Amino acid sequence: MSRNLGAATISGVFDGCKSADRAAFVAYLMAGDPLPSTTAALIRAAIDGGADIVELGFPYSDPLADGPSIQAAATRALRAGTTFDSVLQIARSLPVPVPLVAFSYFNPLYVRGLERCARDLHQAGFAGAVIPDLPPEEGAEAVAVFASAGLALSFLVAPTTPAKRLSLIARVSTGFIYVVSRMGVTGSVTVIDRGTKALAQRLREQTDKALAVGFGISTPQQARMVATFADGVIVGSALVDLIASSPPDQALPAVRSYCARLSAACRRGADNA
Amino acid sequence: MSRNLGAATISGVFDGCKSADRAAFVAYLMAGDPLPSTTAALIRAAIDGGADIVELGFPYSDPLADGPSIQAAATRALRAGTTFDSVLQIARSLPVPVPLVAFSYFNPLYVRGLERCARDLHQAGFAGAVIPDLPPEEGAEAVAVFASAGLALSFLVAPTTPAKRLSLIARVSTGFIYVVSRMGVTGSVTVIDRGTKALAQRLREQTDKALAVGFGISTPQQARMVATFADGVIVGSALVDLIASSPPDQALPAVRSYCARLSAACRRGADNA
Amino acid sequence: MSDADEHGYFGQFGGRFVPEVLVQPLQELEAAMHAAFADESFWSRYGQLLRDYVGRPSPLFVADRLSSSAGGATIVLKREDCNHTGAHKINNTIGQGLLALRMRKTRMIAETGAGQHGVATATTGALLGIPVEVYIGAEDARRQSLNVYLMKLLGATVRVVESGSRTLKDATSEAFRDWAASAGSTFYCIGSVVGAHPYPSLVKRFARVIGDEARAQCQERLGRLPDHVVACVGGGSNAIGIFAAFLGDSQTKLWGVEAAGRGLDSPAENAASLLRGTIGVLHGARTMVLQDGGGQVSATRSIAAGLDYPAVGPEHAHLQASGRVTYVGVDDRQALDAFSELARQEGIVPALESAHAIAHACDLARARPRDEVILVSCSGRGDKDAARFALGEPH
Amino acid sequence: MSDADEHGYFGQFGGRFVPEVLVQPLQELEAAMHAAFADESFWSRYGQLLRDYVGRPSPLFVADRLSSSAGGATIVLKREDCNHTGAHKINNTIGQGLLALRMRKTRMIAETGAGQHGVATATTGALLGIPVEVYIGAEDARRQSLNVYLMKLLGATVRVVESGSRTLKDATSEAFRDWAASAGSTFYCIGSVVGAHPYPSLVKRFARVIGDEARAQCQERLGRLPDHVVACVGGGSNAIGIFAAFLGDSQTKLWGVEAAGRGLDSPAENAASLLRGTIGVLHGARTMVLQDGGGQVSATRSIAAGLDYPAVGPEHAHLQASGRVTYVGVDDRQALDAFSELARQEGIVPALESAHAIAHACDLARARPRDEVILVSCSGRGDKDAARFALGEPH
Ligand SMILES: Cc1ncc(COP(=O)(O)O)c(C=O)c1O
Ligand SMILES: Cc1ncc(COP(=O)(O)O)c(C=O)c1O
Repeated sequence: MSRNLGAATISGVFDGCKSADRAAFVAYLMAGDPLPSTTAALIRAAIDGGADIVELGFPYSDPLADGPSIQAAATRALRAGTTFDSVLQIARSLPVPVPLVAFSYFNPLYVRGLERCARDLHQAGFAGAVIPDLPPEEGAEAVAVFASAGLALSFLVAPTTPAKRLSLIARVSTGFIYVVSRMGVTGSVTVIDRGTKALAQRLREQTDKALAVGFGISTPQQARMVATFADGVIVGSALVDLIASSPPDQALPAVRSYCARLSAACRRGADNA
Repeated sequence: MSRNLGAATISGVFDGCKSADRAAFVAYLMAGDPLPSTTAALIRAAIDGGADIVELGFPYSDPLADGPSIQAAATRALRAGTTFDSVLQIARSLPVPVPLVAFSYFNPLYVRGLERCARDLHQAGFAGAVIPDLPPEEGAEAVAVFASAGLALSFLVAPTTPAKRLSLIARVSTGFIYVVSRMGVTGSVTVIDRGTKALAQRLREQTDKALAVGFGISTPQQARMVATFADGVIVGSALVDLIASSPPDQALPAVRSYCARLSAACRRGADNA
Repeated sequence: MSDADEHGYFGQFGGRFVPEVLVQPLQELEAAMHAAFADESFWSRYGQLLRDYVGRPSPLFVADRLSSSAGGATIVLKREDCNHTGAHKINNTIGQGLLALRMRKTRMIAETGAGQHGVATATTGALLGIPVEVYIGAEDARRQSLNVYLMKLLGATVRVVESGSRTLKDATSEAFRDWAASAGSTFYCIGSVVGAHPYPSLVKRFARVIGDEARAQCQERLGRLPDHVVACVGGGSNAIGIFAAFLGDSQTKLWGVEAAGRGLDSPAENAASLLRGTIGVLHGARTMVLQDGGGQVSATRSIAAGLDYPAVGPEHAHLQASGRVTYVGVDDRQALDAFSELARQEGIVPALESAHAIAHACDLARARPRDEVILVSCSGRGDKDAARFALGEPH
Repeated sequence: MSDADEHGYFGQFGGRFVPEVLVQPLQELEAAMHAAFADESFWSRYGQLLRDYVGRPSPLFVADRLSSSAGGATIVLKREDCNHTGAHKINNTIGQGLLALRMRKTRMIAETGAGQHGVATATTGALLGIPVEVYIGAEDARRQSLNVYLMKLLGATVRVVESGSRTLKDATSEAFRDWAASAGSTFYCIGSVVGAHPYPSLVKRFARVIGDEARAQCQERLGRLPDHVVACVGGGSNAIGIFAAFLGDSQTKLWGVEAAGRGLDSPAENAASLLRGTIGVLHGARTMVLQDGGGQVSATRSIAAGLDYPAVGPEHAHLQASGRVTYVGVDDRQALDAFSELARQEGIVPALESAHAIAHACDLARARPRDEVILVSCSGRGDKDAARFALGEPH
């Protein structure tokens, strides 16, 4: 594990946040949405706003785990001609290295070949990956391949995940564990499921790895609440919607200021009650 | 039989024609077509043209034995408000008595009551009736009722009528026997069926009653041919079509001259070969 | 039992009131019918096709949810809707088709209203290799465009009738006219227990498989006979077919359901020949006819094209007169409600014709205890009607 | 035999590639499936509904006229078109519906393409009293308006999917998304032998009544097994259902027919996943997928909406790899020809899906002697397609 540079990078970010008494803020962006050429600047805006980690979505034709916002973003990105290679190109084009996590469905990885993918992601500067439709039972090969390429591979846990599988997932995940905050697909909700905290606590009994909570978080209030019990707060659909609804020339400042508010909400100090 | 005045009247006409070496010309008209008020004049025109007998059709909603010409005429007559009573009225309104034969489907007679019908027809001046959908097997009551009202009742024979039924029909018919010249329904044809002559001859072996041939005859040539072996020539659809296609003010002369040509064709002398 | 006498009469109803040209063809048909009925090989071929082609026996289904929702007696459906082509009509057309082959006829004609009999005849013609022509009123052709398409697809020639009211009665007249001219080579495959003798007896014989099966199934599955048997009545073939097996069971009450259209008391807006007709003669038989005082046949109306006919098979007129069967009316609205109700409660979309019977069965069930059994002839499926409504026809 | 291993693999195909939220629901389903399969009372209720409601056994019909017209071997049809709702799909939905009841689920969801599975699920929901929601692509909803109407009539809620290619694949994704959020109360009734383990095994178990019956019928009626078995392959359920009984009969050749659309060599204009796809993962299973080099799933096209799917059940991928089944393509034109040919020769209007199998059977028959027997799965009736064409859709 110590040889996994990507996992170390990601753990380092979570450790740093912990020391600062805050949760890490993970911003999800769809690569290529609206255009491959706009993504790098949006990533920078998120980082400027305070994102600790950027999860970069690889657009896919059949995103089973995503709600309408991210589905639509993927459709826009694919229509704009975004490919696996163009996402790699975006990552490589970032001026300074930022902690990047690839978010891709399994099929594009499988078809490209897992070894080749791991190598390419690593070379493009990714620290790790999330594959939302790959449960650990099907993930043995991916675990091995990504580890030996020096990439973290985070699996997901869900409210329904039974205890036995919680420990399996805790064991095989590297970098962080993705805690799905509710049954269903990505997309903003008004209330974060009350069970999420209990789920994180159950998981905490099994592992010291970082726990990042996602699916449905869109407001600073929600982020603040989640930050009280999780190591990381992941925001995706809300950010994707914000980009889609902003006039082109206002997307960057909008992303920056939205991320700043979310990042601030991740602080746990008394000033943030 | 001698007490059946209607049958005697009709036989008288056929006898008279026979003496004159001609076939009787029977003209069929649809009562009430196009209007109840025009029918009397059309009957007079047919008689003026030389019709020896007029068959007057009672319009019926479902004329199973009729082709499109007479169906359409019935529809026009019914739309114009023609009823059983108005046909009786037309018959009564004729200034001089002419040999009239009622042509009606069974249902209107049945619903009105056979006894009442026979009485009414007789009083209106009809000499007899043809009921195209009443075979003799179902006709026992009608035979008795019409006979006692002094009305002839003519049954039909068809090319398919087996020998046994030919003699039955010959026996029960009064006035004349209606020889259907072909399989099918009323309507003009280009060629009169070759079997018709043989059918008339088979029938002739069974009876001395007058044989009138109908269904399909429309030209003087056809009438001339039929006149060589039959006692009467019945023309219906062609006359109905002529009325339907004539401008209102020309229907009467058209009917008169058409009947004159047909009547002339019924002569059998050497002058008519 | 109430079979026709040798002249084709059921009591005072029936007979053979046809133009002379049709007498000999009807006699020929009658003789061929008797010969076929006495021939075991005819029935074995018929039975084989009913099993391997039509899919008989049709199921007997205890409609538990419908019964509960009606709130009373147990409703049991005889599922003629499961037959190939979707209605009971095929039992008849296959029988007549085999008879046509025996008689060496080279062409079949038929009339149709809802199109179900037309489709069944076209189907039978394709199966047996006999060219088919189907007469359909222009008004019905418009309402039943799916069935018109199917008939053509099955290779039949469709003749659209523009005369009269342009519905079933006119199509029937036109078929008789065709037959008058073609009987030597042509078999007229009539679609119900109507017309001149021997048609009501012929069609009945092929329809009674419905009742024979249902009676045996009731005994086997329920261990008893039904207390009530309910069927819709257009010409009356599915009703005669199911009633036939129960006529001798005096404890079993029989119900025929006529189309009350927009109301039994709206003249020319219903098709209830038995309830609102008078004795007359139509299409060769003395029977109950919707007609005016002058014997002109009335216009009719029902949402169910297959019931939209101004007369009824003569045996029904007799069963009404004798009191053995009780006839009632169900109107368009009630039939539509039953159509949706059966769909929602049991997942069975009935033909609108059959929905008339369902509606009455639910009415009967309401007032009666759960251990009474009401057997209903579900004479056909409603895809043809759904197709109309899916196209936006109001209902 | 080729049942799935304990991880849901048929050889290298199958598995369970799903978001974590769906793992537990699939495990729960798998456990319930095994329990139900081991419970005699489950099978007795299932068998009773298949008999009394669906109308099974479906007939086995020797298509003499079609065989003669094809000019060769004897074509025999397994008549799933005679089932209630008109296709083989109901065998599966009733099985899954009973399982949903056992699992005390209070809602069923389904995806549909042609609408046949949606109608079958809506029907089952009505029968068993389970509320149903059906996902259908907007493009398919337009093409299959009759079935959309029927689903609503049957009480189901129809959810029109506007995402992606707006066809079956997107409706399936949407159903999975619904289930991810609702699995506690909701049973996802999938329509073919596709999806994550245990669905391919579950659906197969309910589909195999087709082959079990057909094999017994062949032996009883023909005194022998068929030389060939032919079925169309969309997701592959009717094909697996009929093949299952014959996999062990090594003399019997098995043929799966894919939709070649406008041609096997026109990319995105066919739906031949086995013939033109590559290995991928879609809807939870590793199988053959029509996709581009980057793993994006391709658009597909077939005149038969029920075959218009870019993947195929994993067991078919395995049967192709093992060589036990030969897969071929039939294009739109050939399917349409077979659609009319079967209608005209036998009076049976097949679903366009089934017409693909008929077309290949006729091809096979042509070159072979009369005493060879070709058994074809006639998986459904064509009324839904006739309704489209009757409305004037070009074909
Ligand atoms: C399904 C169905 N039921 C009933 C009828 C009425 O006919 P009958 O009264 O002869 O059974 C029809 C006629 O088309 C029909 O299609
Ligand atoms: C009649 C019919 N046959 C075949 C299919 C294809 O499905 P499968 O390959 O699962 O049998 C469908 C799908 O809707 C169908 O409706």
